Amino acid sequence: MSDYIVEMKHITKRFPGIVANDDVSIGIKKGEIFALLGENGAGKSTLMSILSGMYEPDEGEVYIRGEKVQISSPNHAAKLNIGMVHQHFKLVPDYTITENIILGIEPMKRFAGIFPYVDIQSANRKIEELSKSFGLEVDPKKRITDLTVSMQQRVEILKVLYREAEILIFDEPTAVLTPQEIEFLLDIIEGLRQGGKTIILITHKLDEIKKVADRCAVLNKGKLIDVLDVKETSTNYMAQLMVGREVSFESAKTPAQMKDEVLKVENLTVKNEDGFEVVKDVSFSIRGGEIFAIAGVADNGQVEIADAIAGLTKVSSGKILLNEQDITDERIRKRTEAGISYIPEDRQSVGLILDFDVATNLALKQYYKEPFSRNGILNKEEFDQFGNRLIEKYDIRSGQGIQTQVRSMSGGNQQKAIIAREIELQSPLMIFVQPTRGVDIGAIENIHKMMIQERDKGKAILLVSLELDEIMDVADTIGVIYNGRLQKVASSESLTKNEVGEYMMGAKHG
Amino acid sequence: SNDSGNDNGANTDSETEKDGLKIVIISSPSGVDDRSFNQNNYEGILSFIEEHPNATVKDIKEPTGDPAAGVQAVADVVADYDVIVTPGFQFAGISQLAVENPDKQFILIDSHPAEVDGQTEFENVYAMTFAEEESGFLVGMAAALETKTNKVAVVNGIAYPSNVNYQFGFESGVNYVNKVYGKNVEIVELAGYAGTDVTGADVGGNYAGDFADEPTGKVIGNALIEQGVDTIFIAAGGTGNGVITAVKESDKDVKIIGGDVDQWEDGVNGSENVILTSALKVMDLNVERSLNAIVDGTFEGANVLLKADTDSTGYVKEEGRHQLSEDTISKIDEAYDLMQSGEVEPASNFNGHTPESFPGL
Amino acid sequence: MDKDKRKLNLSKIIFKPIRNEKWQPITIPVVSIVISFIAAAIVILLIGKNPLQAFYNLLQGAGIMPKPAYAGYKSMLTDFLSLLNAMTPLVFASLAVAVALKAGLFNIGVSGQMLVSGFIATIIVGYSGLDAIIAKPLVLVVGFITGGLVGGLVGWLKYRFNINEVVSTIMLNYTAQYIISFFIQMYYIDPLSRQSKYVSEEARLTLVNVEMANLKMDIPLGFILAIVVAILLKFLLDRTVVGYEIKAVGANRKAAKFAGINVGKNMVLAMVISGGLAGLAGVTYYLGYYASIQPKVLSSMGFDSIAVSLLGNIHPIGIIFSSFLVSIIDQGSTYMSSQAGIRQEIASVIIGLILLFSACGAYLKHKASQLKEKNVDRKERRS
Amino acid sequence: MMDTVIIDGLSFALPLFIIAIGGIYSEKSGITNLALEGFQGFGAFVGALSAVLIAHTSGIGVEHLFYVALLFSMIGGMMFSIIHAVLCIKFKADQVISGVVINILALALTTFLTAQINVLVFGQASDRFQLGVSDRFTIEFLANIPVIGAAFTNIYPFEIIIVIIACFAWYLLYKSKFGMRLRAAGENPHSVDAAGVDVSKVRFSAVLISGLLSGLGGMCFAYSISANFSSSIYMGYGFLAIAALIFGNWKILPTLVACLIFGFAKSGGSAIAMVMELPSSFTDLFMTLPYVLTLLLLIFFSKSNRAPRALGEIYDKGKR
Ligand SMILES: Nc1ncnc2c1ncn2[C@@H]1O[C@H](COP(=O)(O)OP(=O)(O)OP(=O)(O)O)[C@@H](O)[C@H]1O
Ligand SMILES: Nc1ncnc2c1ncn2[C@@H]1O[C@H](COP(=O)(O)OP(=O)(O)OP(=O)(O)O)[C@@H](O)[C@H]1O
Ligand SMILES: [Mg+2]
Ligand SMILES: [Mg+2]
Repeated sequence: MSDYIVEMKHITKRFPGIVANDDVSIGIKKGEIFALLGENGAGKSTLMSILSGMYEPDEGEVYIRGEKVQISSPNHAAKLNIGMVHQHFKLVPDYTITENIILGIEPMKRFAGIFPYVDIQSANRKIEELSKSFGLEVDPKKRITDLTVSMQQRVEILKVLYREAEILIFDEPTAVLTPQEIEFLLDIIEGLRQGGKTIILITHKLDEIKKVADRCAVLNKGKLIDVLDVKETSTNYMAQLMVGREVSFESAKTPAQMKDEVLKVENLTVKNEDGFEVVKDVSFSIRGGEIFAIAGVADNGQVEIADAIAGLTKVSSGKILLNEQDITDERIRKRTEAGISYIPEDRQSVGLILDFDVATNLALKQYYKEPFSRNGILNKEEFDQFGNRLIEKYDIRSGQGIQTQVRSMSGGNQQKAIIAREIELQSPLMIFVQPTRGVDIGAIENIHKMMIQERDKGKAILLVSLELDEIMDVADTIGVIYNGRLQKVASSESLTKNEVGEYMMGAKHG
Repeated sequence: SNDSGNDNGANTDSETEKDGLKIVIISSPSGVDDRSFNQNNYEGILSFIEEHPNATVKDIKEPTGDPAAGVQAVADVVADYDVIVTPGFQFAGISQLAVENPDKQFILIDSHPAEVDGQTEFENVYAMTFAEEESGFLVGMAAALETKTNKVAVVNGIAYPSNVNYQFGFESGVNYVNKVYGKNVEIVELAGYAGTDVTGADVGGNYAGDFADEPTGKVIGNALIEQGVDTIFIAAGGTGNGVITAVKESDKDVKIIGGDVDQWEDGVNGSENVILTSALKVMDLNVERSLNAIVDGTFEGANVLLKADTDSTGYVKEEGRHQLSEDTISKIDEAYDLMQSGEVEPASNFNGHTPESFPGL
Repeated sequence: MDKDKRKLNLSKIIFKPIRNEKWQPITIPVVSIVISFIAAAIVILLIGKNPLQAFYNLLQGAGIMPKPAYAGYKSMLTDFLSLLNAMTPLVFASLAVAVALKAGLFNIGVSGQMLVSGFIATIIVGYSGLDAIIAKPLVLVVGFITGGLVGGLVGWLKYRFNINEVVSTIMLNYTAQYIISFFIQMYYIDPLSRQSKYVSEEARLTLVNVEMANLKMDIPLGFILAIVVAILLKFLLDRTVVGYEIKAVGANRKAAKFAGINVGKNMVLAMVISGGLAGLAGVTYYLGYYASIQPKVLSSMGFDSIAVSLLGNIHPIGIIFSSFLVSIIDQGSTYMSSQAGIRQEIASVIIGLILLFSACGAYLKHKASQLKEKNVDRKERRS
Repeated sequence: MMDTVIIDGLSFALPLFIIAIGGIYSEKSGITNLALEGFQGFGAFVGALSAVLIAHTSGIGVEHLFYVALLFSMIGGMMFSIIHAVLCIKFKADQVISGVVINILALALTTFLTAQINVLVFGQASDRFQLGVSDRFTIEFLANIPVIGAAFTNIYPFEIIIVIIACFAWYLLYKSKFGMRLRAAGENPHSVDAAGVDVSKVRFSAVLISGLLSGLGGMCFAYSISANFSSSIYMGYGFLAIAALIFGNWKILPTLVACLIFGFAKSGGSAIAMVMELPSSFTDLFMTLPYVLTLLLLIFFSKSNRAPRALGEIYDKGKR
């Protein structure tokens, strides 16, 4: 028994309208990498939040190193050497890396022997050392707002390491990373384990589990299905267990039937708030029935291209034509009506109004049109019917149907709601930015299917993704971006994954 | 301090004796403990009750200071009392209620009742106003006689008639001293604070433009002190407190003359006091008089202007509450007699005289 | 153990009525009000008076309960009408706060907007000598437009220059107060009342001293309008495209922009509506309840309405009820002061307490749901 | 003339500044604070009451109790701010409503208690507590410098105290670990929570500090304006302080600038009125100077203003 460093027994946790964890028991051995697998909303994050002191379970017991504990706060968890790297980073945007890391355990010094002050200098030094020793180089004096997502994640990891955690929980750490970064992170995790740490890894990606994990627990709708030995299990079986049915990994993609040009981007240049050119002289076009994917390492301007097309960012020069109509300076609403659907990267703060219910969110792009409203008066029945239809059609799971506050839905289901809404617009051009980020494989499969379906209906699709596999799977044409410039545009058959990777790193020019 | 006397709630003792008057005083937002105008009236009632222990008084504060709200407050409670005392111009509109409630008696202080259907006097309203210019005159003399720098000033709120009366009276008093006793006292007026009276005429003086703006009062006070003024008469309501503060903070020897009521307490400054004397409107006495008239059955509605002849105007010369010299007091009292007899008639806003030329100068 | 049980019982009493989520928008304020009256009763007991009598006096003074004696030409009806008269501007003002809040804006300048509209309506219509048929509607129109312009200015400053509306409204409050005071003192002063000259009867939104059945009553014409406007506003917010957009902008500006909603336009629009409603509050206040303007005084209604609006759950119909409650206390307080000998300030303390406890509505809700969960647990364990 | 503008301007700006710093503390921690007006009034009430009570019982002249009054005003402001803290943090009340209500309560309670205490304790009806005026002093060798010398002329002792406390407040907010946590709590409370720091405690302390500093500011106003406590202390300066801190982008130094602009525009307005020699009715127009000026300045300076990210949000662990 005592070879378990963490034991959770009969854990039950309820939220209004839902049992997030239902009598879950798991044990984790010291020094292993233990994976948690499950669909969106299966209860993975909740279970780990209990372990890290964010929530208290309604029922059940937790044992750490054989001792029964009631982890009442993250602080308490930290004392038990448990640290969690949250998927949604808990960072103070305006603070430097150092300030974020030392928050709560600030090293002090005295000024003139009287006034204690936070000793940033020595903390900076210590963090620089720490980051080097784990291969996580960062510049401690940089502000979080200036960091890429993967850098922010490093900060989260450093935070945990700085607190000398022995048990590290990673909640979907790879969802936001590029393939290279993922490789790198997995190496780090492996390294941590070799350094004697115990790792719990939540992820939707089976190959990652296969690659690093020793054992894997599968959750479904709050219940523990099984704990598997990863070495002896096929990814197919894991996926089946998790989704409860067979999952096909091959996208059933037929060759593209390309039609007329829908989108034409000419010499597009975009500046960010600081006046820095983030998109430089980019030109490409997408035809009906084509999936055009922009591949690239995060923050190379791909999101800005998508934003510029959708009207969320101002264009500083260049032209955007939709069905031969110049929309470069149109308002967002005009563009939507001219035929653009957009699934934004930031689903919580851009894609949804979290305090509104599902029905209202699903109508967010159409409320002002018939049949949703007539002469400025809303038709509530239409909202409800539409909402119910979409919930059904796209399998959006929520506690209280169309009346559920979106805030209380799991991230994956929030994403489904956005995709449902945007597909229903029936726009000739659909822009997907990171559509499968943080979504379980069952749902990924669905989203890909839907994208291809839409393509086959003759839609032009622009996909921005950091997942190279995804791009290779679904794209008909790939444009690789590096440093704001399109390095290469070619049909997906003509490129190998490796080549794309090289273009992405700027190592190869087209 | 809501109850006084032996009151247990006005509606409890249904059978009142003949002199067991139920009195209510309804005051403006500053309340009957404002150590000033309202309190003076309230004290009149209290001393009446001392003589007539069966009478009761209730004080009610109208919190907005708006005339319409004041009248509404009176309307809310008029049914429950015999006598309604309302100090202040806000209550001019009670005449309407007086007409509607002929069995109630109203005592209105410092204002005339508003016109109702062409009628301006009411048989159940005793409205008293005071000849502010007389009190102003007396303290103007005091200032002129006591000043060492030969610079004095008056600070007012807004140039409404009552304030202009005080101002003109004060200036008349100074001029009177200059003429009669051969002094050369200057009345200092700050440019930028001249008043415009209700007819639009420029009346000069130092008007803060507000009755409750202590900071501005202080600014004016400081400016006057800087000009060398050593005696300041304040007839400016709450704004006057700012002037007092300026004087107290100053390291110069400056004195204040209070207005409306005896402001001695306000002048305490450590072991000293900055109050020279105060100009009085004798309201307490007159309120008590009218209450007595009600008991005696001699009460009659009227709009009266009370003057020195009824001891209704004056200044503080009570031992220990002023810092005037014997000589000053006797000089003022001489003039007071002349005023009582009508020989001296200081200028007021509308009596046609000016501070530079008035009967008796 | 015993104490625990008692605690549980007590919380049962408090939380049982508010467990049904559907009714919570109503039950929670009601429970908070009950709690606050209990607290107010304790305060009154502490100063040695009888709280029941005091509350009864409040109701009497407000014309909800009969007084033992009435002055000439007065009755419970006239008292009640004057309650409605006083309540009318408060309803408008609170609606003004609510609309802005829905758009995520905090209109702290309601009293300034009231003052400006009241003043402009006074000098344009109040002194014009127009016939009642024209004057009264014109007052409303002028009031709404003026307030709307001031509100719109605030919205525009926010949108165009990112000037926080709290700051701009505070600044505008002071500016309006001084400038209008200047004009009143210079051109429109009535030396007797020391306020602006009275507006004509024709322009006044309250019919004063209407004689009927030997009573003289003040009939607030604006009251009906206030109720209608509240209902319209409810409709506007819940059932129209404009309302949808305003709420979306209030809930998440970024998402609203993404959805193609013109954020700037809607912020300005919400402030125009809010200011316009404040304008209606202004005219029903300065040309209705009163007939003139006190120079250099901002009505305290601007702040009261914030609290009233939140007490009414930022819901137009809720606001009618919360204004009613607060007006009762306001209006009844003079009579309470007279009858029970409780100082006027205590009425403010009571209002403060009510608002204080209703501010804790979210907590009650939270507690209630916690309790519910526990009950579910217990039941499940039993079965 | 210039001297008066500087002297009066400073004595107005500094109390405003210290109240605004209080506001910064509270709002930086994430708690909206409209209650500053109430805090400063209640603080001044307690300060003045303590001074008159001590004078009454000990026989010490009330004019010698200046520092006692300042001390107690801080305690009083802090005590009163507990209400806001408890409501907003423990009872998860709407912070705006709580602030507004506290202002209503402060005015009602202090007016009521002042009258009641005057009668019951001092046996004399009065609506105010009369204090002695504050000393003023001049730092001779600095006062002789042209123009700026005025800043060292006729200073109230509280101005020095405010400057010292403001420096300390700056240090505490930006250099200490408490300040670091406090600011983080207003930006992203989840980060603070995840770091094992009790968000509620941090915010609670922040609100108490705002009460303490506001109380002090209120007392200074009471001294500089009329040397007594009465309900006229509620002149809206608490709201002005809020405006100043927003103008100052929730940062201490820019807020000082905002307060100085207010102060000098206010005293400058009076000076201009005097120089222009217009009738007193026109003073009203000059009184608008600070407010109009602020609005104009904001047009140029508020582009980059940003409230603390978590300001006004009720912190709930579960919610993100
Ligand atoms: N604080 C909360 N309040 C209400 N419901 C919650 C809360 N936290 C989680 N839930 C619900 O509990 C369920 C389990 O959520 P959890 O986040 O643990 O799932 P997950 O397995 O992490 O999903 P995902 O793969 O999307 O991250 C979901 O339905 C979610 O909506
Ligand atoms: N206060 C809340 N009320 C209801 N649901 C909540 C609440 N807070 C969080 N949730 C839901 O519970 C889940 C727990 O959050 P977690 O940190 O695991 O994010 P997540 O589900 O992994 O997000 P994503 O899938 O977007 O990556 C989320 O799905 C979130 O939507
Ligand atoms: Mg999760
Ligand atoms: Mg997730």
